[in-house]
Amino acid sequence: MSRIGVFICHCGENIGATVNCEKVAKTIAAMPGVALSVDYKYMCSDPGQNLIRQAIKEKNLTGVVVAACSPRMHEPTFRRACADSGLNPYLCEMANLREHCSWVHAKSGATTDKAVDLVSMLVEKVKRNKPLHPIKVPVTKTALVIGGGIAGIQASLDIANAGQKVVLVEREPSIGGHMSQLSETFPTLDCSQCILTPRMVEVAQHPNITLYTYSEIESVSGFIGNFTVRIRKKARSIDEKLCTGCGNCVTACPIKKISSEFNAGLEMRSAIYVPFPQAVPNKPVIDRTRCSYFKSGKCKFCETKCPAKAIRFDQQDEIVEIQVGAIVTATGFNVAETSFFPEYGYGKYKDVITGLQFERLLSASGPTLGEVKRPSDGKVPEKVVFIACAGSRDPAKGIEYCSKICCMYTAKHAMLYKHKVHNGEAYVFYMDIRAAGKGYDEFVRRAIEDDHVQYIRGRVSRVYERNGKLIVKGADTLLGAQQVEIEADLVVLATAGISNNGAEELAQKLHVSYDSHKFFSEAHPKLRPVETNSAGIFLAGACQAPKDIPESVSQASAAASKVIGLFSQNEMTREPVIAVVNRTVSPVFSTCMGCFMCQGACPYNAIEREEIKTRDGTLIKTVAKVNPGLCQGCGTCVAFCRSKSIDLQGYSNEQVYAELMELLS
Amino acid sequence: MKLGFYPGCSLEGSSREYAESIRAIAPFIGLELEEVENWNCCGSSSAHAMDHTLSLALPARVLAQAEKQGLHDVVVPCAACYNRLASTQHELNEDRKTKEAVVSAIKMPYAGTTVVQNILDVLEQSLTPQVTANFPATFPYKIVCYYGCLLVRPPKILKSVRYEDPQQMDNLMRQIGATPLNWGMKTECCGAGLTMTRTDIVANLCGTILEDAAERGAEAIIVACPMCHSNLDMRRKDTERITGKKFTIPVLYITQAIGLALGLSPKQLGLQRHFVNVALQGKMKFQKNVPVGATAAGA
Amino acid sequence: MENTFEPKIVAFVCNWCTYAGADLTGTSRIKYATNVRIVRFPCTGRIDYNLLLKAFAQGADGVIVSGCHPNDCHYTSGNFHARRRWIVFRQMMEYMGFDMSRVKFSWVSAAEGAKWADIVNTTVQEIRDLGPSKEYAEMSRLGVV
Amino acid sequence: MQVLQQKAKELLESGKVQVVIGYGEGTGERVRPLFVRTAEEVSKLVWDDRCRQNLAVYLNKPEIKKMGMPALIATPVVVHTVIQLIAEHQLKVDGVLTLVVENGSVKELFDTTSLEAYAESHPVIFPPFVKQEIKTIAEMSLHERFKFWQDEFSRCIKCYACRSACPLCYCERCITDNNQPQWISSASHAQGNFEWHVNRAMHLAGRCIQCGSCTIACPVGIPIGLLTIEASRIVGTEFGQQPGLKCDAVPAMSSFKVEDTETFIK
Amino acid sequence: MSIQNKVVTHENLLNFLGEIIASGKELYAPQRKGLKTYFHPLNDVQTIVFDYIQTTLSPKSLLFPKVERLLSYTRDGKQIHVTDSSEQKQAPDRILFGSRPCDAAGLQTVTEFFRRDNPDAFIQRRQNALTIISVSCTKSNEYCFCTSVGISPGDTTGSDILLTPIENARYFVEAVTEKGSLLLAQYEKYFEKSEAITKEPHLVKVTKTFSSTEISERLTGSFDNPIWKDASLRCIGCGTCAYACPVCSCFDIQDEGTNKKGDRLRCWDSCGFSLFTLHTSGHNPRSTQSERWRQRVMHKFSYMPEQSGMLGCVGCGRCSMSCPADMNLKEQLLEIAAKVEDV
Repeated sequence: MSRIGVFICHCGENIGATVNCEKVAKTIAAMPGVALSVDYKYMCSDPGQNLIRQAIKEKNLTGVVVAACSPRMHEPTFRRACADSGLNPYLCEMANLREHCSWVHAKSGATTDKAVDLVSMLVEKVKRNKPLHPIKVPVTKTALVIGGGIAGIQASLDIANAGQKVVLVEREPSIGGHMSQLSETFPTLDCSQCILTPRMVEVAQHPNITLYTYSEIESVSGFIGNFTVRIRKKARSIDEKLCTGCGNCVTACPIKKISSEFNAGLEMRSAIYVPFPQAVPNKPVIDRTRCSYFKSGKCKFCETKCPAKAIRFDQQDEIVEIQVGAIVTATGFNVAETSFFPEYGYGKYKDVITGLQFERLLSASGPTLGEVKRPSDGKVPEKVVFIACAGSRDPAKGIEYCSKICCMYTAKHAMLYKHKVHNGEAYVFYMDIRAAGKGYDEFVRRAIEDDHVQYIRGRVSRVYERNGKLIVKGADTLLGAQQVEIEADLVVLATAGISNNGAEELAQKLHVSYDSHKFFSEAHPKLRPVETNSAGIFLAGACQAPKDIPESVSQASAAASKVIGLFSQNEMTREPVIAVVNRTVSPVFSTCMGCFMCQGACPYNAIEREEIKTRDGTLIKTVAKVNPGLCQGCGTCVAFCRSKSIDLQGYSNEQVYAELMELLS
Repeated sequence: MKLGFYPGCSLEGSSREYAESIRAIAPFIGLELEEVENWNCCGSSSAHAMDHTLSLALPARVLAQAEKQGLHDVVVPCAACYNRLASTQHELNEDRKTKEAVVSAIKMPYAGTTVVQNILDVLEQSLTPQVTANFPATFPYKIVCYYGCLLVRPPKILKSVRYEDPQQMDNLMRQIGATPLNWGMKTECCGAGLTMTRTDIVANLCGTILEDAAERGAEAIIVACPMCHSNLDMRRKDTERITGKKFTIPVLYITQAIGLALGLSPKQLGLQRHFVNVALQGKMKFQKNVPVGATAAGA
Repeated sequence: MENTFEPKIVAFVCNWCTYAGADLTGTSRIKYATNVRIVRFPCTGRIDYNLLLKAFAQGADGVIVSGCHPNDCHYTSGNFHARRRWIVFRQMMEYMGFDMSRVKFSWVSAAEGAKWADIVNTTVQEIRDLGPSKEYAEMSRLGVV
Repeated sequence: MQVLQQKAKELLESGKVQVVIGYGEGTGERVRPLFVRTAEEVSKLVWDDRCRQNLAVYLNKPEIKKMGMPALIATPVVVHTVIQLIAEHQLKVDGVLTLVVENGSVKELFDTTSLEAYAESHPVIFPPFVKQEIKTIAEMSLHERFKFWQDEFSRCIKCYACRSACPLCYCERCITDNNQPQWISSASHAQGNFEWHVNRAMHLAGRCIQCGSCTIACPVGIPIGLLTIEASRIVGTEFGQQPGLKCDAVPAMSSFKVEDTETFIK
Repeated sequence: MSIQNKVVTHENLLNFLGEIIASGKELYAPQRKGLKTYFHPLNDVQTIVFDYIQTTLSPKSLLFPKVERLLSYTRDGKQIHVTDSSEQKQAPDRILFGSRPCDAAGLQTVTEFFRRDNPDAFIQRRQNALTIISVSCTKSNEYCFCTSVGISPGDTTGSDILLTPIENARYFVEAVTEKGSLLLAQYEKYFEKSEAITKEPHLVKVTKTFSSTEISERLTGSFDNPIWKDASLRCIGCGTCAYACPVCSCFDIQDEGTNKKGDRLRCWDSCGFSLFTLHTSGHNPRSTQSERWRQRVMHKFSYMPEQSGMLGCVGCGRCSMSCPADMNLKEQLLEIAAKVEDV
């Protein structure tokens, strides 16, 4: 026979004003199984909670019902009080007499009757509660970071510095991401190489970080704390241990005509190349699609020239399988190509370039060693027109969002251009300047006032080439939409920030949801910005949406702190409100018939198949099994199951049925 | 290839030479044109300014007429008519209610099966390399192709590719020996309908186009739309008066250029109707004593 | 006071949206009829249609089923499964002659406190007009000698 | 008939199958399920339009499973049933050899493609009397329908012949046998009968192949097949999904489309 | 009291029954519903059906209903109030018309069955208030085998009055029991006196196919005989045969209720169900269908005769007629008689 303690709270006047608490306590006392039914002014106060603790000990209660405010408010408080005195916290339930009764009804008999009903409902439920214990899921204390840009680097360093193991996987031959392509960074104009390269070296040398560059994620399976990841280490055709990075092979390579991805197509590279001087690891890679040995079997110049004999033409891709406890996706973003814009010549004009290409022109290690020269004829442009919002905020082009960073880097480009070409004229066509960061607006004001960059508020309708000049036709809306025509030498488009190629395939491998622009979706935009709907997988940087370096770094540290939090204990504990498939003795073993409709319905892929075999291995039946690590306790499968073989702890069929019967009898 | 032919008002009026040149070159490039019987005005710009259903009913009646005649494909040389007919067909296919209203208005069965052909598409299909190979002459001039607006817009409905920098006319001209120049003004506005009410605007816009073409060294501007031709050619006096600049560059329909390459006489192509004298520097290389029309019969 | 019929109504609600919405109705002190008793579920996906049958067999006069708006579900798809289930159940019950106008379905988010009060009041009024649900409850006892 | 017997003989003798599940002569005019295991018994196999009971119900019976690889003589609806059972992981594709009689010859359906092709080309057609019954009920008012079904259910004795005859009702412990909580009163009073038939219809929504075995099996002649036909009609019209056509089909009721539309949720 | 012999014309019979209805007594008679006939309360004599062989379900439910309330309780606070339905004194008077001799014999067996050890008040009370007017069989079908189980188409056991249809639409009336003759006395006017008439010529000939005693002997040793496996291959384990049978009397007690009120119900149950013998431990002594089919046959033809001398079957053939898998009991019994050698 259950011995339940019922505690009716007055909540000062909030409940007592309209509900006759004494009458409720008296009526409930008569219920079978109720050992104690008292009312008290403030149940959540210390004396109130002590009342519960003493009652549990004195009356050795088997269940507690606290009739007070909303369980969303104080359920943890009262459950902790019960746990303190040895009663399993999940044997304590709350009846919501305040928000759902006293506050919303006038003082009347009906209100008190409703209160009695609500409390008796919970008493019947508690009679059928089972003691539950938080689920313990072992956690592998290694983190996987996908993407070696600044976000990936920051997250890896934070986690590694917290003493945990990290595996960093980067698709390109070197880490660094887009930041390594930048010249200087707003708003402080410190050179990106100076602040990034030390971090890259720190990653390469950090004892806790295993770095896989020129590698991709092949497959991800498992769940939070227990992911199995298979990484494809693409063959570099180099023996990394022997190679000293001397670079002879690069100079020897006869194939020079490959457009360099790092220099955004403004410069050529050879078939065997190191993406950029400060690359980490500073080892070359053979681009097998263009290397003539791989295409026609001839050449091998690099092999002859290599002093360390490190060239390995027969090297094969390698699949590495690792166990990780958490995954941070930091795969970054991309910028739209100029060919994306019909009105600016479909990418036909050489001197219409993207912001990233202009960065390479400004960069000291760039194709023009930092001097601003036109890609077409190498001349120093006298007039440069920067077009902001090229593609962004343009529903007709399918990109309705703002890419957030273009206003700032356009101002930077104009400022740096004026520093390098004093008598040059810089024009910026903009719609609105979005410089909301710390020191951002001052930076833009400096560009306008000190460096005399001409900001024209209006859109550019067309750019076309006329005898060597680029005619930029636009409008100046602040001068009454007057037509403006500038004969520019160079046009820089601040093109839209779009998702990185391959983002969709990676999201599908990780079972992470993504939006229509293929940016990864965060669990909650405001409250869980660095988590995803899949437990144990976190987001950092521009893979979630275009953002600048300060934000990417702070997101990276946030994601890292989530991982470090997860790894702080050996086992991860989770609310035991999960579904369980019943098990009985042989020969039935479980009433589940293995139709697996539940498996299809589970949004968290938490339902697996368990094969029940005899000792000699013959299969008896395949039944469903819930993975406690993944199940979030929504209960959809429980209402689905035709044979009622699966039940939800905390909201079991019996409890819910009893609540309803009590309400209506 | 048998095609329906819908001239529209301008090809019977101010741009008669466009129709004459089409009819002249048709047999040489394997086209057999059958005019749509008792066709009516396509409604052009005035109709849809006043009454939307009327602006749909007029072109719908033309299409219904073509269907009655069993013409599956109908070529519509004038860009404005082409735009009206294609847009109407598209809208009626999309919206069942309007279609019923229009069908009851024109009191004729309308299935919307006719394919409205753009003149450039037709020329592209018929001017195959084998056909142009035995053209008696060439059109060896540096030219710029001016597409205007209605030939390529709205891109979704007319399914036009590279609507900012079209290449169809350039390719056609290249096939008959011309050298099309890379030109930014292909789809720049010529002022279109403002020619009557705001001639000054048309003059300025056309002025920029003509000036840019001349500066590039183009010897002629090739067009495929009566409105573009009238603004660039017929308005030449006003353009020169208002801009204060002299422009001698001639404006030719693409069909006239093809006609010249076929060795047809300027008279047959209606060149004499132009306001700007088509005084090309006689570089036309003729293969001597080749009777006109003889080669085409063999094509 | 003429004894108006006071219907007995049960509400099956999801914890993350409608239950929180009802909490908001409370904190905003919006008054509504006392006839409804709320039963809490983690998600609308957890609400079993058999509960509806049992409620009416035990003499309930009306039932409200409410949960998160589409795409709001805390568990991403619980409400979609529930919607599909109710589409079939509703038509099935009407095919068997059960008057489904006594069952109200709604989406109430955690921010729609006023909407919850409004749903309760209108439902109570509608069920009061329909009168007590005698037909099904009486039917339930037939057949026992 | 002979063609079928010949095929059964071949299969048994070649050892390809160990038992042929078909129809044999029964009492009076009736036919009864027959389990032929030796070549001699094939002569007892019968095949004519009296053979309507869905024999797929025997595929999961332990006694039959022990016999080894079965061949199942199938009417079109039985082929749909086999596909649906495969889709619900109750049957392996190579766990049964389905035999269909098509214009005088016997075809073996042994893999997903042959099964699905046959199912695609043989949709379910209701016998005229069923169409008539569907029509009469559709024309009834809500109250008349309640009266009609209450009257029919009053004869139900909860013998569960409908459940046992249905190949898709394969649960070892049915929801009716679940007593904590007792979702469906097991007594056959009006409430117990109503709750049972609602649950049977809901459990077969989007799964029922409409083979009519339940109506045939009901000893007191309640037209219960109409309930599952209606349930599948609702799923068909609302979600456009038909059971028994694809071996890898995702059951309609355990999936959803974001764009499912309804008018009653305010 | 010697059996008084009477004769009644068909027309008078209907008036007799009509008057009983008019007197307010409940009268159950066979009536048509779709293709099947059922015992249903009669309110218009025209709806009585005469040309049937057996009704779909047996009249057993008049004594042993499919759902019966044994007791009900209500609770108010700590107070619990129980009303025991068995203390109800009188059951309403009821008359069953149109039962066949095998049905009547079946009712007799059920009454005997519930009278053993501690008699069942419910069944006993209903039996006292029930008057059974049976009609002998003039037709039979391939399912009937009453003669093989010691009953005949004109048997009077279990009936209060037995009518045997004779020529020109008249019935030969035998008042078998005191209750029967009392009823006849009440409605004297409809019945004319007549001397004894031999019934045989009017009755249908049902050939005796096996001897039940021989079957019982054969069965005693055949518990582990393999024939049960093949015999029950096609049985799908539903409860139709048990519920249609006039003799089957197994029942299950179901408590339905909440904290405040509830009932204890007695409902039919069938040994054919797989969960009939499931133990709470999970063990099921009769887990396969062949064991359950064996239990059904052995109980009726071996265990009952041993324990109470009564056969558990009256040969009405309802179980075979309503079985979805055509498990023909007569055929099975003949097989047993043939295959199982003598003990």
